[in-house]
Amino acid sequence: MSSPTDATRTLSYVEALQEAVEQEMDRDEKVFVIGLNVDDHKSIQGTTKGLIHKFGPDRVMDTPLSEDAVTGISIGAAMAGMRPIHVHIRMDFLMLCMNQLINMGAKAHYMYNGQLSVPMVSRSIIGKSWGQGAQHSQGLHSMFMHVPGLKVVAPTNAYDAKGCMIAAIRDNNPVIFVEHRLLYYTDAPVPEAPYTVEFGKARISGRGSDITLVGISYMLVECLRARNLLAEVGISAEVVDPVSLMPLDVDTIAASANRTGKLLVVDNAWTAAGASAEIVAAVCERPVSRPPRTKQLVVGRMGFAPTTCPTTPELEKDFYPNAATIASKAYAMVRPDEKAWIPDVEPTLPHEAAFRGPF
Amino acid sequence: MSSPTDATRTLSYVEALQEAVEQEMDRDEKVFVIGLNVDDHKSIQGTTKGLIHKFGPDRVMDTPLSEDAVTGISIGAAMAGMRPIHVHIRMDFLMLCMNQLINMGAKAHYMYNGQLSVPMVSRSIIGKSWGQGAQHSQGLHSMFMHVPGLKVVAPTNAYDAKGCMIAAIRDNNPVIFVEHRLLYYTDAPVPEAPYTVEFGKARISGRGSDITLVGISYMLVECLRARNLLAEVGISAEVVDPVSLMPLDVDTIAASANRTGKLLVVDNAWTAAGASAEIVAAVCERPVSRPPRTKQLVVGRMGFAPTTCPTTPELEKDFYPNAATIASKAYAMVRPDEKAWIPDVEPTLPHEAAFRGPF
Amino acid sequence: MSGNAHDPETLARVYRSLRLIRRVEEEVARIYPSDKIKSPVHLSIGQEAVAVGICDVLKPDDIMSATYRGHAGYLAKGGDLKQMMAELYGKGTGCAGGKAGSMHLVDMSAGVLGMSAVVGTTIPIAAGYALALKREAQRKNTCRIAAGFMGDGATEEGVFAETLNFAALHKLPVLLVCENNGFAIHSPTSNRWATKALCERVATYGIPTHEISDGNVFSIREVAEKAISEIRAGGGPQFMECHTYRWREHVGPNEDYDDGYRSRDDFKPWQDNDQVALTGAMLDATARDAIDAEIEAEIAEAVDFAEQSPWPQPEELFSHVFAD
Amino acid sequence: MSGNAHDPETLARVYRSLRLIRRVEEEVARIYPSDKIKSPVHLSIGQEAVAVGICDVLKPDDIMSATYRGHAGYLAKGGDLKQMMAELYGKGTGCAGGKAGSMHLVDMSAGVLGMSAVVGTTIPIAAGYALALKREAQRKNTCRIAAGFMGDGATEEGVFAETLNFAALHKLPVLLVCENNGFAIHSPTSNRWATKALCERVATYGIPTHEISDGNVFSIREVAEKAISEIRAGGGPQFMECHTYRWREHVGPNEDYDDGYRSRDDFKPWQDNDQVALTGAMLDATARDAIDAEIEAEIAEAVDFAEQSPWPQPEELFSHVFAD
Ligand SMILES: Cc1ncc(C[n+]2csc(CCOP(=O)(O)OP(=O)(O)O)c2C)c(N)n1
Ligand SMILES: Cc1ncc(C[n+]2csc(CCOP(=O)(O)OP(=O)(O)O)c2C)c(N)n1
Ligand SMILES: [Mg+2]
Ligand SMILES: [Mg+2]
Repeated sequence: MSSPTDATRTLSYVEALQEAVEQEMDRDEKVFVIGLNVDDHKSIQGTTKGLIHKFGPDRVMDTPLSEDAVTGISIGAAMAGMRPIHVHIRMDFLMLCMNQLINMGAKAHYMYNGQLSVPMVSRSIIGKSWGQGAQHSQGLHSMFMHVPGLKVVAPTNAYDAKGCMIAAIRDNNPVIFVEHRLLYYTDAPVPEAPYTVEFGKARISGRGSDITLVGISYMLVECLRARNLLAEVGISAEVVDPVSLMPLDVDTIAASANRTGKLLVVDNAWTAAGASAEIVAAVCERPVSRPPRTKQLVVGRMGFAPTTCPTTPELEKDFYPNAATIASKAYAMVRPDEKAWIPDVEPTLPHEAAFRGPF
Repeated sequence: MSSPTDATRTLSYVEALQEAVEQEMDRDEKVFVIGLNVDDHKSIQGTTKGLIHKFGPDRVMDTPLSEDAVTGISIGAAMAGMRPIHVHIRMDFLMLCMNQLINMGAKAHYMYNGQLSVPMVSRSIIGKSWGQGAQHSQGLHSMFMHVPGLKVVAPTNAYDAKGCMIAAIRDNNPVIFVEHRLLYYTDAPVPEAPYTVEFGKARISGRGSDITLVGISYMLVECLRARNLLAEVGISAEVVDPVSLMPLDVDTIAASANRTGKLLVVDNAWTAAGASAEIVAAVCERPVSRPPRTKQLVVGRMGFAPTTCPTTPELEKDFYPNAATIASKAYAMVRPDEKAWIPDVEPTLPHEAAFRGPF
Repeated sequence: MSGNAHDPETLARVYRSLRLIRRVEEEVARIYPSDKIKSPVHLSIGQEAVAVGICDVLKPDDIMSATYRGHAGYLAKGGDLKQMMAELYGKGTGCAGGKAGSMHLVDMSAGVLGMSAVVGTTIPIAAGYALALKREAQRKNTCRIAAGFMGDGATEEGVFAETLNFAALHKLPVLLVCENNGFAIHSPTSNRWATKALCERVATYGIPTHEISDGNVFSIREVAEKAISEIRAGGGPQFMECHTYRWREHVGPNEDYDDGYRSRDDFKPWQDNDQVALTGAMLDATARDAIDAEIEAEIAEAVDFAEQSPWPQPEELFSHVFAD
Repeated sequence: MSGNAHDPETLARVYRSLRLIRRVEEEVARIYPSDKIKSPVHLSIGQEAVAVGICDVLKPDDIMSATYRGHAGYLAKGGDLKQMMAELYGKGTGCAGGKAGSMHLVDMSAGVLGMSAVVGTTIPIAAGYALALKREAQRKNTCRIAAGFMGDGATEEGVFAETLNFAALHKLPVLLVCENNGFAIHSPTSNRWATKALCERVATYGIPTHEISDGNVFSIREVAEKAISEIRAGGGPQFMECHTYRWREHVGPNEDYDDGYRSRDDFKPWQDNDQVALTGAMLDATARDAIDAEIEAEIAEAVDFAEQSPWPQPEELFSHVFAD
C-alpha cells in the first residue's frame, strides 16, 4: 500500500517517523529503540518523542558512546528475534560501527545459511548547514549499497518516511535508514493507520519529457525546485525519487531516461563510486533495444564537491548542488549548443533558512 | 619514471613490496612499519622480511589487535612528520578503523586548512580461495575512492607494486594500498634502484580494437587471459590497468573505450556503487565530441556476485569473474547478435592453484 | 576440584567431550594434506578443557558464541558433528551448506550462535543475544544465558571494553570467557599487553572475574558452574580468563615449535597437563575404551558423511543473501 | 595546594587564562543570537580550570589535542584568539580559513593539534603524536609531550581502551585527561557507566592515575606538574580524571536548567566553586583589573578582527583536499 491518497492529515517528517515507531512498538513488543539520548527531552529532534514515557527504559534504551558494541548488541538481539532500531544522530558516526554492520550484520544471514537473520534498523541522520562541517555532514549511503545483505532507504517526504520506517522495522534484514535533517520539518499528508512503502519502487515526483532528474535524499527537493526553474525556460524535466537505494528500481529510472534521452543524477553525497555512479552505470549498461539506439543517452552526475565539507557558509554553499546549479547543468545537457544559463534564485529554501543553531 | 625497460632482474610481487619498503626505510628514518605480526618469521608473506633485524622494533612495530587506535596512532605520528606504513593482513579489517580513516585521515589536511597532513600508507591485503569466505575476501576499495582526501592504488604486478609503494610512502596523503594475495607470487622485471610509479596514470596492458577491458587488481590478470581467449575467436580486446583508482585516469580509459566503442570493467569487488560503476559512469558522462556520437557506447560491468562470499570452492568459483566468464561477456557485447559463447578453459591459474592452505 | 565434578556421570561426559574434540581435530589434521578440507583450520588441540569445562554446565537451550577457533566450542555445546565435518569439506549438507567453512560454524538447534573470523566481532553479539534472553526471562521464570568465547587477542579490541561496560550496566546474562593461549598468531601477549591485569580490569566494571591458571577442566567447570548459576539468577555478567596453550600452529594442521617464536620447552608443562589423557586416566579402562570406540565410530561416520555428501547446488550461491 | 602554585606570577597567569576563556565564551554566547557565528558552539564555561590547570604546565612546543568543546584548550594552550574568533565567524582569516568552525580548532604554531567533532577520535591521535615525540626524544635530550583531552563520554569508546593499552605498552609521553562533567549531551554517567571506577580501570594498564574532584585549578595544576615532569622523564603515560561541571547547555549559548535533565541545585556547588572568581579574588584588585581590562581589549580586538575579515575566496573550497 503506497498511495498517499487516503491521508486526511498532514504530518512533518519528524512526526511521521515518531508515529511509525510508536505504532510498531505498540504492535510488536520485540521492537525497541536504542541509542544515545533517545530518551531525553530533545528526543532526537522529536522523532522518539514520548516513547520513553509510554514504553519505559527497557524498550527505549539510552546507551554509552559505544557505537561498535551497541551495533553488535543490536545484531545479537536481532538474531534472538528482537527488532532493534538503533539511532545515530549523524551518519558520520556509522564509521565507528562498520565492522559490525559490514562484517557481521550484512553477512550473518548468508554466512550462516539462513540459520540466523538480523532484523534491525540503523537510523542515520545527515546534517547540513550551520557549520556541520567535515564530520557532521556526510551522506555515506553508497558504502552500504556496495555490500550485499544490507538494504538502504532514503525517504524524502513524511509519507515515505512513515511507510519506509514501518517497512524497515518489519524487514528481516538490516536496513540503513537515511534521514536528511533538512527534510525533518517538511510536511506531507500521512495516513494515520500503519502502512508500508515497498522498497525497490522509485516514484515519479514530477512528470517531464526533456530530461530525467534523479534526486537522492534531500537533493530530491532541490531537483523539484530545479524542475520549476527549468519550466520557466521551456524545459520539461521529469523528477524521479528512488526512495530506496538498495534495492534500487533501475527499471523506472531507465524507462524515464530512455524516454527523455537525458539523465542527471543528483546525490546528497560525493559522486565518486557513489549512488549516482551506480545509477548512471546501471542505466547505461542496460541493453535498451537491439540494434542499439542511434542516439547516445546523455548522462551526468552531481553531488558534493570533491572536497571535505567546510563549515563556513561562504564555502559550504558551493559544496552542495542546489536548484540553480542543477537547473544550469540540466540546461546544458538539454541544450548543449546554447550558452550556459544560471537561474538567478536564492539558494536557500525557507525551511532550510529556518534551520538555525545552536545545532 | 615508470617504464619497466631498465630492469635486469625479476622479482615477485612480494619481493618487490619488501624491497620498496626496505629502500625507503633506508632513505628516510621517518618511515616505519606498524601492524600485527609484521615482525614475525612469516613476515606478512615475506613482504616485511628482514626488516625487524635491520631496523629493530622501534621501526618495525608489532601491535595489539586494536585496528582503530593503531590507525589513529599512525595518523598522529604522521601529523608529527613520521611516515607510517600500517599493515592489515585482510582488507576486511579496515572496517574496524573506518572512523579514523574516513573521519580523520581523509579530512585532517582539509579540515585544518593545510596546517596538518597525514603521510601514511594503509596496506590491505585481499584474500581469495581456500575458504577465505565472507570475512577474509572483500575488496572494499570503492569505499575509500568515495571519500575525498584518500588515495587508493591497486597495483597488479611486481613492477608497479614497487613503484607504487615508494610513491605511496613519499606521498603526503593517506594512501590505501590494495594488494591481492593471488598476485603475490607473480613475477616481473623490477629495477633495483628506487623509482616511483605516478598515481593517476592507467596502463594499456594489451592493445586491441574491438572492446576495452578494464581489470582492477587481480581481475587484470583474468582480463589478460580473457584477451587471449577472445583472440582465438577473432576478437581483439584492449586491456587497461587503472593502477591507481583515486586519482583515476579516466582520460586513458575513455580514449580506449571511444576507440573500441565497448567498455567492460571487471572489478575484484562488488559492482554496486563500486569502482566499476565509477569508471563506467565517468566514461559515459564525458562529452566526447559535439554533436554526440551517433553510435551508442556499449558498457558493462562484472565483479563479485551480489552475494556474500561463500567458503566452499563449489560456490566460490561462481562468485568471482574469471577469464572464461569475462571473455563470454565481452563476446556478447562485441557480437550481440550471435549466440552466447563460453570458452572451455580451466578457471584456475597455476599460481592460483599453488595457493594452498593452511591459508 | 569439587567432589561434584568427579561424579562418574560428569566425569564420563567431560572425558567424552574432551576426547571427541581432540580426536575430531586430529582427524581434521590427518585429512588436511589431502586438500579435501579447503578451509583455514584453527585447531583447538590442547585448549579443549576451556570449551568443555564451560559448555558442560550450559543447558542445551543456552547460547554459545566463539571465534574462528571454534571446533571445540561447537562440539562441546553439542553441535552436530556430521554437519561440521561436511561444512569443512564444503558440502551442501554442512551446517551452513558449505558457506561457512571452519571459521563460521553455526548450529542454532544446539545453541551454537555463529562463529566469526574477525577477531572480537562475536563479543557484543553474545551480549546482544543475552539482552534478548534477559527480556525473555522477565516473562518466564528461568533465564537462559549466553556464553561468549574469545581469545586473548580479542580483549585488545575496543569492542571488548565497550561490551563489558554495557553488559555490566544492564546486568546481562552473559558469561564472557577469554581463552588465553598467550599468542595472537605468533605475537606473544608481552608484545601486546601493557600488563597482565586483565581480570582486575574487567572487575572495575563491577563484573565478577575468575582467572584459572591450571588448565584443569574441572577447575574450569567448577568456576563456571557457580558463575553460571549466579548469572542465571540475575546477577549480571561474569568473566573467566582461562590460561591454556595451543599445541599446533595458529592455523593449519601442524606443530610449529621450530619456527622460533616459541619452544618445545614452553609446551612441555602443558603437554604433561594434557586434560584428555588425565581425565581419561580417572575412568576405568573399560569405560574409557567404550567411549573411545564410540567416538571413533562417530568420527568415521561423520567423515564418511562428509565424503559422500553432494556439493551444494550452484544456485545456492544466491540463496540467503536476504532473509524473506 | 602547593605554595608554588600560588607564586604571584603563576597566579596572575592562571587567572588571566581562566578569565580569558570565560570572557571569550561569554562573548561568543552574546554574539550568538546575531547568527554571525554559524557554527555549533560547545562552551566550556565552568570547565575552564581543567584546560588551564594542565596547559599552564605545558611548554609552548608541547602538543595538546581536544574535542569539539575545545575553545578552552585552544586558548589555554596559547592558540591565537583573533584567528579563533575569525574561524567561528567563518572568515578566511580563521585558524583554518573558515573550514573548521568551532569544532575543529587548530593552531600548530601554539601546539594546538586539531580538535575533532567525532567523540574519541583525537585520543589515539594524541598518542600517535606522542609516539613521534618519543622518537624525537631519543635524538634530543629533552622530551616534548602530548596532552590529550576528552570528555567522560569519550572514555566509553573502545578506542580509549585500545589507546591506553598501546600508550602504556610503548611508554608514550602522553598525558590523557578526562574532563568528567557528568553528562554526554543530556545523558548522565549513571546511564552510561557500569561503575565510576574509571581511574582504577586505567591503572590496570600500569598507568598512574589521578582523580581530582574539587575542580580547583591549582589542585589540577599541581597534579599535572608532577605528572608532566614524570612523563617528560620517560615514565610513560599518565591519566587525570578531573570532575567539573558544564554551566551552559551541551551545545549553544544558553543555560538549560529548566529542561529537566539536571537542576539548578546540582549547579549550585559548582557555581560557588567558580574558579575564575575564586582565583581572581586571590589577586589584588588593581592587578586583577589590569588583567581584566587587557582581556576585554583583546577580545574586542578579536571580535573586530573577525567582523572586519573577508570571507574566504570561493576557490578555497578546493584548496587542501590533498597535500602536495
Ligand atoms: C580484527 C582482526 N584483526 C586481525 C585478524 C587476524 N587474526 C586472525 S586470528 C588472529 C589472532 C587472534 O588471537 P587471539 O584472539 O588470542 O585468538 P587465538 O587465535 O589465539 O585463539 C589474528 C590477529 C582478524 N582475524 N581480525
Ligand atoms: C562518536 C560520536 N558519537 C556521538 C556523537 C554525538 N555527540 C556529540 S557531543 C556528545 C557528548 C559527548 O560527551 P562527553 O565525551 O562527556 O563530552 P562533553 O560534551 O560532556 O564535553 C555526543 C554523544 C559524536 N559527536 N561522536
Ligand atoms: Mg590467543
Ligand atoms: Mg561529558
